[in-house]
Amino acid sequence: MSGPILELVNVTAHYGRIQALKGISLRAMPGEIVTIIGANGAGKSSTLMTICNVLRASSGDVRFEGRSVLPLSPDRLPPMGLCQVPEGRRIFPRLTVSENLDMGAFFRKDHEAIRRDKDMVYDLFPVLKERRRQPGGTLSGGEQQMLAIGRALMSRPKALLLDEPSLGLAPLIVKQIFAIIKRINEENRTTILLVEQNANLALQLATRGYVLETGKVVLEDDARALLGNPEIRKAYLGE
Amino acid sequence: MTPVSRTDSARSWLMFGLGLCWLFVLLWPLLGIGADGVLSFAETFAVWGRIAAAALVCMVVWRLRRSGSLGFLDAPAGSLRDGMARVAAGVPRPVWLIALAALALSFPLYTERYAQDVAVLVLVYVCLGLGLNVVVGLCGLLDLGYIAFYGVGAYTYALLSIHYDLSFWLSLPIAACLAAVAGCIIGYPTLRMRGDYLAIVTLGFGEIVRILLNNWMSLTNGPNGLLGIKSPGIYLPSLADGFSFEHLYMRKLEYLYYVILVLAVFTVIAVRRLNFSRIGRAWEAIREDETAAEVMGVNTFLLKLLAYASGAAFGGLAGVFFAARMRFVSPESFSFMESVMVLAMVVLGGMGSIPGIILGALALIALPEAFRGFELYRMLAFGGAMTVMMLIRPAGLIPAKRMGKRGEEAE
Amino acid sequence: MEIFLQQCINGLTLGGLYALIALGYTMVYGIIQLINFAHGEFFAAGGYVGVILLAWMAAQGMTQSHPWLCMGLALLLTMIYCAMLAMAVERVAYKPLRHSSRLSVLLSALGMSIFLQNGLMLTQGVYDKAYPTEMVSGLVTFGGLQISIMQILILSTTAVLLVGLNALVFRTNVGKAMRATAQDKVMSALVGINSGRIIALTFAIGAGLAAAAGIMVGFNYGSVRYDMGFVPGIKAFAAAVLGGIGNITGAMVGGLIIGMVEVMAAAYIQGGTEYKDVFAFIILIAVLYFMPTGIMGENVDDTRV
Amino acid sequence: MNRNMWRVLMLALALCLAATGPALGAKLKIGSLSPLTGPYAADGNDIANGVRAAIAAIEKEGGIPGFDGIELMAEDSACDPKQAVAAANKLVSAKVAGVVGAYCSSATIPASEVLAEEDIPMLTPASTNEKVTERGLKYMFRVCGRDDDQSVAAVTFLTGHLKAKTLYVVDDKTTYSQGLADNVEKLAAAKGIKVIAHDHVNQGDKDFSAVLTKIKSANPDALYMSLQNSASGALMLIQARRMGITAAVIGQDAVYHPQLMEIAKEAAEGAYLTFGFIDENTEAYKKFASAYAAFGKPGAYSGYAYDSAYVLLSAIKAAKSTDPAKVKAEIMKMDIQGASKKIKFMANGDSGSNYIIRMVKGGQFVNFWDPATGKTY
Repeated sequence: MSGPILELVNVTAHYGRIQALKGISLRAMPGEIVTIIGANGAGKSSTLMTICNVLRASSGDVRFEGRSVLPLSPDRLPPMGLCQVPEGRRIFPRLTVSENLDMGAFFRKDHEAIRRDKDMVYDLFPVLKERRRQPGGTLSGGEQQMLAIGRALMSRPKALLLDEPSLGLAPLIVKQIFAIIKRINEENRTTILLVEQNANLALQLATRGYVLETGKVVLEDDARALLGNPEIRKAYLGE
Repeated sequence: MTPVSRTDSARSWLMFGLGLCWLFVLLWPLLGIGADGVLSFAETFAVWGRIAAAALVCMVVWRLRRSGSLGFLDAPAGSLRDGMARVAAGVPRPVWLIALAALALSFPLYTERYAQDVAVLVLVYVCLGLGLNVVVGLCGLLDLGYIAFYGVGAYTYALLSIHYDLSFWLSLPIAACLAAVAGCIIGYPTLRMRGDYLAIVTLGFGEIVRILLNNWMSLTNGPNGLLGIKSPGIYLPSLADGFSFEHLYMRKLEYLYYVILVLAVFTVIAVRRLNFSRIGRAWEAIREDETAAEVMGVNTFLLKLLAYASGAAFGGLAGVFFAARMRFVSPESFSFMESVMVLAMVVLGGMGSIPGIILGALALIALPEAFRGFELYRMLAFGGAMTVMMLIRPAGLIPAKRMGKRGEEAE
Repeated sequence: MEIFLQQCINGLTLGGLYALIALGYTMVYGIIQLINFAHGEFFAAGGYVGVILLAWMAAQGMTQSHPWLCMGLALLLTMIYCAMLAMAVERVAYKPLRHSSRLSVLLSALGMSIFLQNGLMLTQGVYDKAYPTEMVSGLVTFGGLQISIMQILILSTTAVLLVGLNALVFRTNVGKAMRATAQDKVMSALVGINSGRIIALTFAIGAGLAAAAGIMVGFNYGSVRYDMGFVPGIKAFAAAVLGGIGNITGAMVGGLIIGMVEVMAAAYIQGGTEYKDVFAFIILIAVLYFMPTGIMGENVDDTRV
Repeated sequence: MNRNMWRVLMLALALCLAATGPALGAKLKIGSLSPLTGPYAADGNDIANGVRAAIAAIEKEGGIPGFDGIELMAEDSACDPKQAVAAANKLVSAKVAGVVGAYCSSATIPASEVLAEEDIPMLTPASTNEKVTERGLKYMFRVCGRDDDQSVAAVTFLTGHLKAKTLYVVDDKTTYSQGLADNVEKLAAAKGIKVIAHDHVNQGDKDFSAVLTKIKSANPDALYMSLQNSASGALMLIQARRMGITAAVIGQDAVYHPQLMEIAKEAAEGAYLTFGFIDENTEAYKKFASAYAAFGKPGAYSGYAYDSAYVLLSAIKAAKSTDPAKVKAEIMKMDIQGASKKIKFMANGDSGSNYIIRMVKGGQFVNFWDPATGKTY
């Protein structure tokens, strides 16, 4: 496939009267890891929520594999291969780990393949296998993040949107999770759109990056170039 | 209105058709199978046909609006509405109030008993609605047993009047206090509960009070009710022999109308003042976020209790008047359905909004009366109207300006 | 002792019926936090449709030849009917208000309750409708205990339905999706669950169970009436809250407790029959005072009015 | 019956629409108050239909001179004091010449106070509570019997025919049903019958198993069942018989309704009820039966409602005026055989009671025992 797998064209969105997104345009090519960085309240999570139609875009267009997804309801997207791990992970707290994973594959009917995918996820995160009968709410933060990613993988996504996977986790676990994200990307050629506050880590992982400020894209470049950009280093990398 | 795609239109017509078929399936067993097991379609088709025709008209209008074909109507209608709003805004507030007061005061002069009676009932429910509004609208505590306080007030006056011949006016503060105490008793154990657990416990208390009224024979005379309650009395200056005062019972409906009008105005003013006081703001803080309010130093325990007590007191006042007006009380008047109706007024009118609640009371009392013409269809029309009103104006007829985002689930 | 056991059976029958109705409340509450006031009406509608279907079958002469088949068929069709009714009510009166305040939906539900109740009255008349109780009659005697066949039938049907519901909710993917939707609607949409459909299904299942209760009440007590949904509705709601609203096992336990308390209070406390509802509510209040989220309630988050 | 009901409703609606249409000439307006909705709608509709039947009968006899017909305002009292008062006020505003109603004593009493303020005659076909006529209201009449008389009939039957030694009393806590049950308990105790217990159930209950299990273990000779609703009575009978309770069951006039047999079927067989003696062989009853045919089977209060309306209308006819004083004078003069009983009013507005014991036999109510003579029919 030559065109971008995911493309946002001039998307705006509102919370009530407050404009959260003021014309976002971005794209991700198949197999890419794209990161969106920015300060708190810049509109990173809103961008992801708008892609998935949880937050309705006021104008502009969101295209997945060349097709506009705006008229679709959010639950139509995972079957198309667009899946999100939202901020705060949002594990179903009173479903067991295994049931949480089942939910990731809810729309799929190929039971045999689902079982194999589940084993694959358990391979990826052995701790989930140990805890598969435990309610999701009793897991630790890192385990929940793993579960959330594992649940998303159960839908066999072509593009995976990850919102702040490092939030509130110990550095060691963050490193582990980022390694797994890279593995997912490499093994399945899954496109990854990564929203992060930890700009340093994100840019090291990504191929390209976008910088968001107050609902607008202010900079777009190769990840390496962004890492070298003095302004970025000053604003987001704490130098 | 943006032009809509053809698929959207086709889809909604499909849904419409499906809905009608669905309705037919629902109607037919009820209308088409006789007690003797004979099947018939005529009646079902008659009823269904009428509903379908009405729905079709609505659907066509709606589709035309969606597609913009009725745009030519929207513009003048919109400008008419704007114009009216401008005129309304142009008239100063005092003029409104005076006009309203004049209308309210002169009401008995140009109306018949029936209208007055309905007006009296509406005003009683205005008092009740405003009292419940303190608990539900301001403090955010869902109370499904509010009518219990109304009952406490009514029985208090009934007993005082029958056994001690105490006057209406003296009974008002006594009943209000007793109702407030009852409010605290009911409020206290529920303070730890939140949300709908609170609702069921208040419902339980409401039922307990009703069952007590129904069974405590020696005090309340049980289901037989209490008879022989006196009307409110006043002393009128009389010039018959010298100058003296004559005691008069106000049994005439006009007088009662004025009494309840005074009570209602008092309630409106009191609730308004509470609303804009420190306490009112603290209540709203509790409603919006109890934990945050507590952290900010609001004594949620005391304030919630106070909300219960003051809400109950207004209910008690209304109850006293109710007993005096009916001159008869029985437990049937204090059933769960009454609680629900009062709550409905508050929600329908717009929680926390005083004019809204007045309108809500008017709607819910006057509608069943207006629908008397439908005879047996009366309550059917009423139930349908209630749902439709909620669908059209989910935030109430006149929503309060200061209501927060609470309850509008962030999805 | 014999009398005690007898009363236990009475309590179990009543409690099982409450539990069936309470399940609908609790499932709907669990998923959209709505106290569905119209739920009692589904129960009443179930009672009516059941007797109507049986009347038709009787006219075909089927009830004589295959009474058990007829009862099963009537039960099934009635459950389907009420499921459809509930879905229609949900679509018309609740779905458009999904993003409004919860009290608005509550009121819409109340309007629907009044509407349905009067709809039943207008189409079916104000008189009670008699059930063909002669289809199941007879007593079974265990020692000194007398249990009517109908009671046994009710207890077993209730048990089957409860077990079936448990299997549905905890074993199947749809059941898991229902629980997922109840816990986080946004997230469940993000994994591809159509929450609208799941909610409609929840209403359908809850109403189906209430319909089953309606038909069994009809058989057990001999008649149905258009306003019969109201009182059991309140009781079942109390049962749902007692067990911990939103919790399916809780609703079953709560229903049984309320049924038992009522019967035992009526049987063993002086003046208990007139105050039996008071005891039921006092138990409810006491339990909630010490366990503010009910017997089996999870910690619901602080969602209020 | 189902479709019949629907037709009745349609007819009612049509009547109502006609009533709101433009008046062609001076029509005589009378009102009826009864619970058309709510738990007592069954009896309430019987009452409204009884009045309609009386109007039809009077109009068939040539109507009332000076009026272009008779118009009925059938108002819903919902058995709720608040709504009953509102409805009464509506009738007052509409200037009705008289009112037939209401059903529940708790609705009749406050409504009658409203009507009394405007001197509108009120005839109750169903409120048997003593207080209804004992408040000194000038224009309050009662066509049905009184609770105290009914309890006497029941107790006389207990001692005179059943020779009961022990009695169990159950009521469902309404003004009417409890008042009656209390009277029975008192009288029975005075007559030397041992009252084992007096239990109460709640209105709208369907499950009586708890109280019935108690009754079964107490094993009384007789069970006095004072319920407000015939369907509740049927439910209690079914459950009692299913449990194997063999005590004689005595009900009262609120349980008296064809519904009792429809629902309870063979469980109702042999149940006794106190009810006003209705002579179905009189001319008046036949007239009533033919006028009522359009409304289905007469209910317990259909006859009383018919008589009430018939008395009111004939008094207006005789007085040639709707002036309340003249109408009252005519009503007091009246001494006729009505459909339900012989009607002759006493000074306080009561018209006497003629309670007898009827029994369910072969799915029908039959006259069984007369307390006045102590003889079976």
